[in-house]
Amino acid sequence: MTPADNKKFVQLVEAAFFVSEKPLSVKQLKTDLLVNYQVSHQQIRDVINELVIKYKDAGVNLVQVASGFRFETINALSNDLAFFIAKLSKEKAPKYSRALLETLALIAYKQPITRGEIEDIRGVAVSSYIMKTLLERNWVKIVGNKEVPGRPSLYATTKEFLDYFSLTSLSQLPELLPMTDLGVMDKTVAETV
Amino acid sequence: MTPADNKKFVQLVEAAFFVSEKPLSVKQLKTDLLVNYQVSHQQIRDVINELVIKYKDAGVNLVQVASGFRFETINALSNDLAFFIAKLSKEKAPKYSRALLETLALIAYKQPITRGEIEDIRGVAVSSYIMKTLLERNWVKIVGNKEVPGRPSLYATTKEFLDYFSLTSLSQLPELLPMTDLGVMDKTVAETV
Amino acid sequence: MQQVLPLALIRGEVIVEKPHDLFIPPEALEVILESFEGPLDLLLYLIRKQKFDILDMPIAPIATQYMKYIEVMKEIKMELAAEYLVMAAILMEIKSRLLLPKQAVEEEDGDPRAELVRRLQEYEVIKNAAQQLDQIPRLERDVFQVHAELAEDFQSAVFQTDVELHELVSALQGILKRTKAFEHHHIQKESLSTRERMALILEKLKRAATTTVAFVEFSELFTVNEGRQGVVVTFLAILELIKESLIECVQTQVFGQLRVRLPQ
Repeated sequence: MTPADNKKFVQLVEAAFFVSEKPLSVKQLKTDLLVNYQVSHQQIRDVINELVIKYKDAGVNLVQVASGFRFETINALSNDLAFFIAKLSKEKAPKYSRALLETLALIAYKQPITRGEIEDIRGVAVSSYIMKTLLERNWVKIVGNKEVPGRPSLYATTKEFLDYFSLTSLSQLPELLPMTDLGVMDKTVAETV
Repeated sequence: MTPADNKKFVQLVEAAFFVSEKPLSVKQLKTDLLVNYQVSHQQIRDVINELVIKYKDAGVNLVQVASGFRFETINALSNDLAFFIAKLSKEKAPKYSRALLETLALIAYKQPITRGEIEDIRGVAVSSYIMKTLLERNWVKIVGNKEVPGRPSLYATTKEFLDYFSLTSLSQLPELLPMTDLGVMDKTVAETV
Repeated sequence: MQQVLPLALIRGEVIVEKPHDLFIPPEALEVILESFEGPLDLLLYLIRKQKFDILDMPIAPIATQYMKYIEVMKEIKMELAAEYLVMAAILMEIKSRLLLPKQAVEEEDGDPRAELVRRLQEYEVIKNAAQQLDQIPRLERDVFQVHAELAEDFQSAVFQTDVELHELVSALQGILKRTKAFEHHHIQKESLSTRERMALILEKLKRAATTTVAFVEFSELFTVNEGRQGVVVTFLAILELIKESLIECVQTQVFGQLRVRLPQ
């Protein structure tokens, strides 16, 4: 192999590791990447070793795992990268649905409240997913059971909920306008009068 | 910064480029990755330059595109890697029709432009499928409405379009060829005379 | 630079010949429509490759020919075929005007072919631009995005979706508008502190329920250093809880301590 050929061979193996979603074995490199090149398994192993050494001090290392070799970030950077990735994915974090916000608002303002009561007020079923999200987020907790048939759980907000919204107590939640001020009652009152 | 700190700083930026799915800008590196480090924009730019040089001869290069920098495989390996990726994923690179490329070229060179204007120049209707593909791929976006009857949408290209074609700005697009003489006029004029 | 028109098979048999004018054999129409991006593209091809002369075009046969297309169009891409018809009409108009005495032509806005030629030139520029765009190295075809895996011990941090307080309030106001459940519930700050206290008391009783005692002394529910207001809030909370049958208040002996527990 000429030096130029050898350089391209190394570059190709290096690039292949970077584009592959999965670890690559020597055998796989030979059949899927280098099928048109006259290279032996040993030559491929030599190139891999060369790359392992080349990346020894880099932010990513070429490491061997069960099914072959792959590039992975070095352990020393894990904390910084965890923060970075969370930041990147945050931009993708979905907004909470209206149903979730309404459920949370009802728990905050009407606690302790059962899921059935929330459903009665909202007029629609509350999905288990919403309750799960709110519980996982530690914004609501179960504080007991209502002594009615089925003994449904009673939900209330947590200290974390207050902390998140920078409140010291629930009484700091904005006061809600009475119905009349929302213009809904006005009409009916006027009609009654 | 101590040499040890500096080494980690370089490694961190290097690793961040390898784990990010999108190009990263200096600003983004500062706010999302290095927020806890006392580094200036200039220091980040220096590290990027250092990495660009480090990878100059590798199978992957750190290159600048419209929305920042990213590692990509070198052009010289395109055939081998396209073959390799097709083998791994059983998927071929998407091929775009002439109709789509002409529509995209019109939006790129004549932006902002309406669909009607595209149709006038191409002499055929632009299929909704093409517009949908271009919008879904985030290569074009609607930037406003033209103040003519019907207020048609005005289309322009996006940063993602430039990123996809490894361009940093529209000015890097190939220059348009001058209009050529079609020979139609001369001949007939001569005949008429 | 010019793309060579692919000679095509129709239904596996017929080889389509390169068109020599704007006629297209009806049986080849579909193939032609696929080979060219439209009448401008076809015209450009004819001018470049076949030395097509707009002036030499015979009118009558074209008219007959194009009528046949209408039949074919019923089955295939009608819209696109219609554009070829429009182009044929334009060409015929140009030709008919050129056949008129020169003076009559000049009364109009110059050479009738100028507009068509301008359009053809403009289209050719874009056609070339598209070809060049196709040559630029691009992701997924020429260069590929790279990535490395995260270290084995990597533990992801999670950022949660942000919610603003006003979103919560407007969510509740949305419910208020929809339902009359709150008609008589003007939610006030005082009632909110009561409700908060209700939740706290319930939690306390729930903890007690897991012990052998199962109840809490009435007095234990009060925190004296909260002051009078705190005591009132607690008292209101207990009353509300009893009213809603969420707790029970029991007295085991006359004048004995009041005890509070969850309903048994």
